[in-house]
Amino acid sequence: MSPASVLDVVLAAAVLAVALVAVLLPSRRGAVSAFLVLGVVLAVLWARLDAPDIALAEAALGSGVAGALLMDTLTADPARPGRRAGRTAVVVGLLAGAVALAALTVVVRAVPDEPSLLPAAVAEEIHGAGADHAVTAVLLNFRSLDTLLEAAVLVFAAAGAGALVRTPVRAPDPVPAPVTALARVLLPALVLLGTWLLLAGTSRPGGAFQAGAMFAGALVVAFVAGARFAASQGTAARAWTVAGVLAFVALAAGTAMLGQGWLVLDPRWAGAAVLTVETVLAVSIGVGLAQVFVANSEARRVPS
Amino acid sequence: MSALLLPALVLGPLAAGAVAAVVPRERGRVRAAVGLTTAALTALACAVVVGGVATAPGHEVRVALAGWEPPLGIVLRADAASAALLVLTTLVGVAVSVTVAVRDDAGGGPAFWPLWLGLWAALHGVYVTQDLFNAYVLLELVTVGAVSLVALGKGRSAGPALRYLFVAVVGSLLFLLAIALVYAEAGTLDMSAAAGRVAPGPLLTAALALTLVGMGAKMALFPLHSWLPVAHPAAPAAVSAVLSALVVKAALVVLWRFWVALAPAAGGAAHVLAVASGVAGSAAVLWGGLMALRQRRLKRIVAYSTVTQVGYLALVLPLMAPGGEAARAAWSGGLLLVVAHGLAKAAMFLAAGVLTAAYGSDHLEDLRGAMRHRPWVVAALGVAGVSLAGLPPTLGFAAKWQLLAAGVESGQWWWVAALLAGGLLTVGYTAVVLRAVSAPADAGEQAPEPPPAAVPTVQAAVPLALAVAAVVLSVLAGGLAGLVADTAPRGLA
Amino acid sequence: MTRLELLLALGCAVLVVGLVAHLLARDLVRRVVALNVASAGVMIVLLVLATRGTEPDPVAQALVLTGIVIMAAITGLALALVRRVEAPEDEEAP
Amino acid sequence: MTLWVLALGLPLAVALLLMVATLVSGPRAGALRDTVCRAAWLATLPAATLTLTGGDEVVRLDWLLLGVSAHLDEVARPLLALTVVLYAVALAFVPRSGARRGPVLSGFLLVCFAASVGVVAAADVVTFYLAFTVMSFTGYALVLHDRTAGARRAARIYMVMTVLGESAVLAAMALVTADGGLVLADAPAAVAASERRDLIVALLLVGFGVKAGTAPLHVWLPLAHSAAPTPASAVLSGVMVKAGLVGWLRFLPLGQDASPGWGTTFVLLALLGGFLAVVAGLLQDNPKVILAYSTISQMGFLAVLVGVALAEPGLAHACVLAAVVYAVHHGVTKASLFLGVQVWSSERVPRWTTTTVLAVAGLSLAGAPFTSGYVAKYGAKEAVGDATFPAAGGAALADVLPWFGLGSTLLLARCAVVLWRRERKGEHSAPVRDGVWAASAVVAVVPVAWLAQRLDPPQAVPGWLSPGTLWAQSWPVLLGVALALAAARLARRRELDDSPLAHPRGDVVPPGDVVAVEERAALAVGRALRRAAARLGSVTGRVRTALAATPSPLPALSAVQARLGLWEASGAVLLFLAAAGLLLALTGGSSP
Amino acid sequence: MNPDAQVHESVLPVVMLLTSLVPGLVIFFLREDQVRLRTTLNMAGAVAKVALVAVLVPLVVAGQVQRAAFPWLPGVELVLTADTFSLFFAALSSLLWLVTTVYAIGYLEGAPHRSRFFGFFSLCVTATVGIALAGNLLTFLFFYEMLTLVTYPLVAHRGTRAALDGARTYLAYTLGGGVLVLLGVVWLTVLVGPVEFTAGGAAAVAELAAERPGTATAIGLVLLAGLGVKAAIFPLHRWLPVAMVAPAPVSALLHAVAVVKAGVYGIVRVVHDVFGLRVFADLGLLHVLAVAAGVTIVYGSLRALTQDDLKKRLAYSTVSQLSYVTLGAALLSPVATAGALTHIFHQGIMKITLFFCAGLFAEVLGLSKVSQLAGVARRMPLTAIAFTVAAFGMIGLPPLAGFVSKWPLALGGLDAGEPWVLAVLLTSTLLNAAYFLPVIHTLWVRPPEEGARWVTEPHRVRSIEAPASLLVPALITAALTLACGVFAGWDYSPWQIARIIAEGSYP
Repeated sequence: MSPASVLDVVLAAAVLAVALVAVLLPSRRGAVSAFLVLGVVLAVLWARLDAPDIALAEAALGSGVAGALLMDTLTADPARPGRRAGRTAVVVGLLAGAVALAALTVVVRAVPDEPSLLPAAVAEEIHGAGADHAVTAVLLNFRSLDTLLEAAVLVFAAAGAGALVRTPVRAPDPVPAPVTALARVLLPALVLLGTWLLLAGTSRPGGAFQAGAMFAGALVVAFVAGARFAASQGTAARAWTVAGVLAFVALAAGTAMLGQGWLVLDPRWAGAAVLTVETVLAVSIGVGLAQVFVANSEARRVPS
Repeated sequence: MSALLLPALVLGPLAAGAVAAVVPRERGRVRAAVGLTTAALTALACAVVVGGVATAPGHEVRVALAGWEPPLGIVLRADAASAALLVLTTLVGVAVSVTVAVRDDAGGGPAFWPLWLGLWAALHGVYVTQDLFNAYVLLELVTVGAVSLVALGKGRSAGPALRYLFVAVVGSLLFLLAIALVYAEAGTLDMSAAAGRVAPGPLLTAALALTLVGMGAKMALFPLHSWLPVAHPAAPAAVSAVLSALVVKAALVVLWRFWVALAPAAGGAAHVLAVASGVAGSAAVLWGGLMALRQRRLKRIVAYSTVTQVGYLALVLPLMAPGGEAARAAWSGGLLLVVAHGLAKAAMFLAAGVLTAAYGSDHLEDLRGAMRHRPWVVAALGVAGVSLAGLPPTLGFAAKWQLLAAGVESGQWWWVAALLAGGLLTVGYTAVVLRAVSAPADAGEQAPEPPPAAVPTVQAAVPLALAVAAVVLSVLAGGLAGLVADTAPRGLA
Repeated sequence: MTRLELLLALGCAVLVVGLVAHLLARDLVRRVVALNVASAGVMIVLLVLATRGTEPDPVAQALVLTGIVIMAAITGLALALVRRVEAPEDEEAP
Repeated sequence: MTLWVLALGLPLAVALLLMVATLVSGPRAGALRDTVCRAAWLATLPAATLTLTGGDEVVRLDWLLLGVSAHLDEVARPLLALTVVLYAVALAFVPRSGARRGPVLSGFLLVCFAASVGVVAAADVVTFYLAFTVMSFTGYALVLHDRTAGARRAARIYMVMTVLGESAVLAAMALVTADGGLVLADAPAAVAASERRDLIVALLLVGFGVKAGTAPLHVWLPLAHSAAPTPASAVLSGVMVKAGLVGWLRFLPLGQDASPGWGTTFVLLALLGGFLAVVAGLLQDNPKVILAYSTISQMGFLAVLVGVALAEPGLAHACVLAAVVYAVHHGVTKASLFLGVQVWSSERVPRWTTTTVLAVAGLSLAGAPFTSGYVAKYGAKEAVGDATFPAAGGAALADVLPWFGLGSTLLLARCAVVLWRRERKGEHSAPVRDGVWAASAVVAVVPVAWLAQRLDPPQAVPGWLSPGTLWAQSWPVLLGVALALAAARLARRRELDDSPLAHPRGDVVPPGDVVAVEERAALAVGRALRRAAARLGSVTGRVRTALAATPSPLPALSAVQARLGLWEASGAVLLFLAAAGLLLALTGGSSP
Repeated sequence: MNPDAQVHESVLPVVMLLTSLVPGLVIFFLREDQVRLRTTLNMAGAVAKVALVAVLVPLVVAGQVQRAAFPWLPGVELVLTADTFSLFFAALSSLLWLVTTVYAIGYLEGAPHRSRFFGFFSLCVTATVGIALAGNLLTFLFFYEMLTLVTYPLVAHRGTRAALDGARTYLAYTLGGGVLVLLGVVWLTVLVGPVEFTAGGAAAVAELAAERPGTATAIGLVLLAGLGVKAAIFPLHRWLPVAMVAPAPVSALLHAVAVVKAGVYGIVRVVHDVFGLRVFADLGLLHVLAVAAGVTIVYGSLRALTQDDLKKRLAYSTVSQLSYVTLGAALLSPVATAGALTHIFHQGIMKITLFFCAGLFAEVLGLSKVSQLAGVARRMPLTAIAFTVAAFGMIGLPPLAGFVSKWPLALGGLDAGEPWVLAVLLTSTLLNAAYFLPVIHTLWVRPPEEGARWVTEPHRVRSIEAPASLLVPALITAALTLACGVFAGWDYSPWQIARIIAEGSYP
């Protein structure tokens, strides 16, 4: 196993430092901005670990959507002072954390350095899996149930967040001109980038989630720029959020009834199936994330 | 046929939940209709699957999703244990669905249905999945569903929901780390496949420890239980029933599956962890019981009762350790207890919900006279209490009998003492409740006036139906226990 | 100290830091941030495991991708809940 | 067999009829009650035919209780005869005895009659104990009949003494049965052979002593007999007291190996009782109390015979038969004396006829020649033979016995004096019944003598005219009469008018003499028992309150829970557990 | 169970249970005003059960044992067998249930919550008959704990604060006992497998006692302690007097027949049909039990002396009388065993008569204290007679049932070489007399106090002194007391059947 190169050490140190800063800064604003920096550094780390898909997802989702959500919360007033826990609890927690970390690092040293069985297995079966890019094949064929459930998590998170909204949603009051101008530029770019990512997924890093994040970004920008349709609160919006999961389940049911079994993608039309599911999934993820963002911001609005 | 239906158990309710989410909030009736039809269909499917499990040769129904066998693909496998849990989930699920359909503020508004159906699908998934990461994703789906449902509760339910979310996610992260460690060593994510590829060592022990702590946090095992008595009472009536009866069991099932698959290979360390779980369980039994005695609010008493019963369930790990006859008895006892507790606790929380709706508050002082005006609801509370205490003729007694037999067989007297003490404490706080609701009509006091709000009769009858199910099912205990016993795990010897 | 051990240690460190901060923080938003940090830590561990072979293990990467999406969803829900906890005026609303 | 069922069943049936009649109020019931009461004595007829015609085989009724068996042997038949006669006469006397609620009295008398027949004729322990207990408890009802304050006190004392006696008898019965004495015939042998012999004999002495009025246990007798209506006291003295004797004869190891120790105790108590009773009796002024004391002294005489039987196995059989004869004699005479008191005070029978009948009865009791007493005492003296007291040296019993005669003569004189002073308010009288009473008193000597001859071996019967025996029997009577006359003249002197000794009014020595002391002792024991029980209750109460007062751990628990419930605290706990688990992974992981 | 009996698989035992279970469950759903339906259901159930017993007794005495078994958990099953001893106790329960139902219907005329009362009342008898018919330890435990549950609402029926406190103490004690029995039964079943009741003791248990005497003794002690609570043995008896807050029919049936007899029946079953007398004696437990019973006998009678409340006095008397049975069961002699078994029956009918009369005095004249009973016999002669007959029976006077069971106990004590038993019985008889005779004395002899309300208030014009439905049961059981005593020799009398059963324990 190659020794740790200087770059690795520096990168590791950077990640750790930014993480520490993110959690130790007392103010919310500081913590959130440190978190955004951490997102960037992490994307670099993922690239270093030659995981391009993850880098993209991190950039789009990890720092993108999550960052947007967090930034949005900054406008709210600071937290109410709750009952201070005793100092002993914090001290005990820190000590226990330190011990746990030490123990964990020793335990982790016992990790065997040879690869697991799965990469070889995937390599063998990739040819008929409907997608050349291994990660997409795993996501949408070999472990398709995970992806389906993951989409479901998003759907129900959106439903949950939506349920919390009390006031009827309406577009924000008049938006300053530069914002709309910027939006007019950004929107087509984001949409174009999303579709490209989606299509590239079959052969190169990319895929439904990264594309979905792009579309979510587009929608958020449109919402901020005052576009009513972007509020994505209507029945149509909810239909789109759910479309991904429903399409996947329809596919599964179809393969169960007609094909050889649940989610069994016949090599002949596996590629087409994967692509269609990915597109629907991407759009629904986009709308879903946008819904969560809007629900968050609306929850803050004071009913006039 | 049952093999075909198994994935439908997971995907069916999921799709229905999605559909319910689309239906606009104003059209509550349509959402309820979707919910009820799904409940009916799921019940049928469960029956077929459970029948399949009972008749199948190895008492198991196995489906490799997407046609890929492990280590590549994900396998859904329903064995006797899953059958028991499916039975429980169906009964409680149908009861809760009926209750909310009849009176929608018991579920906290129209948003109940999509979240509940999603949660229901996730629960089915957790019972049948064989894949570690798949279990993680399902647990997250359960958490999202449950937290959102808690947040629907009236009054200050957002705080407890948030706290529950944080605890659950922390637990899941620890479990994810454990999965990573197991994957690092075994190279596969399928539990039964991984069992053969792990060796006693720091990695496996760390994984076991992390899972125990993670799942302990999610199922509110004693030192980590503080969130439950805050979260469950805050939820709407039907939701707290689902939480205590089913959601707590999801984490438990994952822990048991993980333990049964990987603990035997871990050698001595697993024993130490099992004993730790036993100690935590016994402490939970005593702590939960004593705290329940002190509460002056009905829902908090029932919540602390859940802490007690989770303590019982944690005792199954050490009881299974010695293996052989004791392990078989412990395993079947544990599963019977899961079913018995599920039914009884759902009955208790639904009954508490009815009383709270009728009297406007769940303070024991305000419920004086409920015995006279709502006898059947109080009867449900009583019968559920008896089943929780493990007294005959209920299913709880059969479960307690098996656990005691396991304890005595393997000579672990501490857990036997905890089991017995727990039973007494349970009767203790049930008696406190029964005494509070039956107005002692001494000469001085005037007869208690009837409750202000009317409650639909169906909603009042559901708790009693569940409580009676807990009694009637004791007749089936034999079949269930026999089915479960012969698929019991070999011990940790 | 091989590259694998270093990066695994890094992952563990980030996880523990995130967890400790999350469990001890008073402010709700800082808790959400800490939770995300912790999740990132686990993702590091998983991805490092993926790099053990000649070419990266796609399954591990798929797991991490799923993890990230789930964490995003949970963060969204968490922040919505935080908003409700901290918005006192509609606390009293039914 | 049917005769037995009839003999016992009929009286019980009539008694039940009377009870039901008294419960049902209404004129018709009243009339029925009176007629039945008047004809009540007919219920004794089956028993009479039984005594005459009954064979001496053992009759068994297995379905009754634990298996009832009866048998008429040489001891049973004469006493059965005595029982039948006395109860018949007593029942006849009830309708006009002036006692209120007559029918209830005759009802209880009938039950008592059935029980007495049972006691006498029982052939196994269970039947004996059944009859003995029923007799004792109906005796309580008889004593209590008049419901006056005195009657209630007498009844209470009677009940306490009876219950104590009962438990002693129960213990004895159990011990005897355990040692194989279920069938009475072989009870004495079983008792002799058992290793708990002395305990059994002691229990028998106490148990049956209470009933037979032996010395320290006699206190209830004077009170009961005087409190009970006259027909009841006649039966009490005549028959029920003999139950104690029957008990001794059946169970004591007479004729087995000698037990001089017990023999001497019996005789000592008998003599003590016999003579002290006379002293106490003289100081009374109620004729029934005096007669009661005379019964105590006569029972002392019988106890002497039993004592001798115990001490000398050789003489045992003779003594037993002598005791039976004496018992019959005493029964008839004492009953007629008691009934005489009723006849004297409430019957219209002319004064001189009652005095002559009473005089004959008195003389017979004292043992004057040509009376049943003469036959019985002579028989007893012969039976005692040369037994001496105390066993080794000391005076021969034969010449101690006559002194009993002296005692009873003095008592009877005292009774005559007291009776004479009572005025007579005779309103009503039933000629036939008075005739029977008179006949029984006067003619008693014939059946007694006939009985003495028929026994095998026949008992020595005194030559009626031989001067030697005449003098030997009559000197105590003559001496007694002389002393009585002297005392009477002395008492008439002026200065002794108000001396309590000369004209006792029963206050120097109250009836039942030592009972006052025993009563106080019993009350003290009762109070002590209640105090002990109360203290026991309070001690357990205090222990319980102490236990309940222990501070419950709950408030402390909920305080800890509150602190532990904070987010940071539960977070710290979670971190601590995770750290502990991981440390375990490092250290314990390696062990197999 | 006599060893040579042929066993028939039959449904009769189950029908025995259903005759009270089904009416019970139906009655729960009846409205308060459906009095006639409820009464007919109650009476039908009671009569059916007595009829069934009457059918079964000759069969069983002839040696055929009816058995019904249901699989419950792997390796353990619920067994109902109707052998002689179980029939004996079932006969007692069903007979007295019939009588008490009549009494309860009269007693609760117009009272609230009657459907709830009679529902639990029938369930209680189902549990008692279940205990009687239990074929193995597990089934016995099953119904033993069920009895506790169904009797709690009966004791707390009145709903007053005192009733609830009494019921709570009752629940605490009996459940504590239940837990101990559960532990004992599980421990034994795990070590030896399911234990069937067999005459002379189960062979497997004998082996266990031989190999591991320590464990066998521990199990024995735990079982005895658990059963001792319901059998009101000395330190564990406190719930009985406290549970007297229950209405009269409940105290009559529960604390004279069902609950307390379940404990004593359990002890006899455990000592005779599980361990076997010989084994129990070798373990030294027999002596412990005998001494405990002896102490309870004296203690119960002593405490009864000081109780002025009539029902409390009767309760302490029950505590003492119950231990006669335990004492008899703990003596190594067939006579003592027969005496003990007979006393189960006789004490039941005598004590229930006393409770009926206490209920009558309370219901008709409102008197509950012994001191208030002066001269009551004039006003209520029949009740007084019934009370007197039962009281004399309790003291053990011959013609009555009490003597028929106390006499063999005394003989058994001597036969088993334990003379102190005779002393205990005598002291207890004396104490019985000391606390019963004064009551009879007060009833019959003492003139009523001038101020007594019932004297001044005009005697309501009614043919008999109390409502027939209250008086007739009391008279029936009093007559039974007399009959059981007088006709003790009859083939099917309790004494004869007890002797047949007792022989079974000495193979």
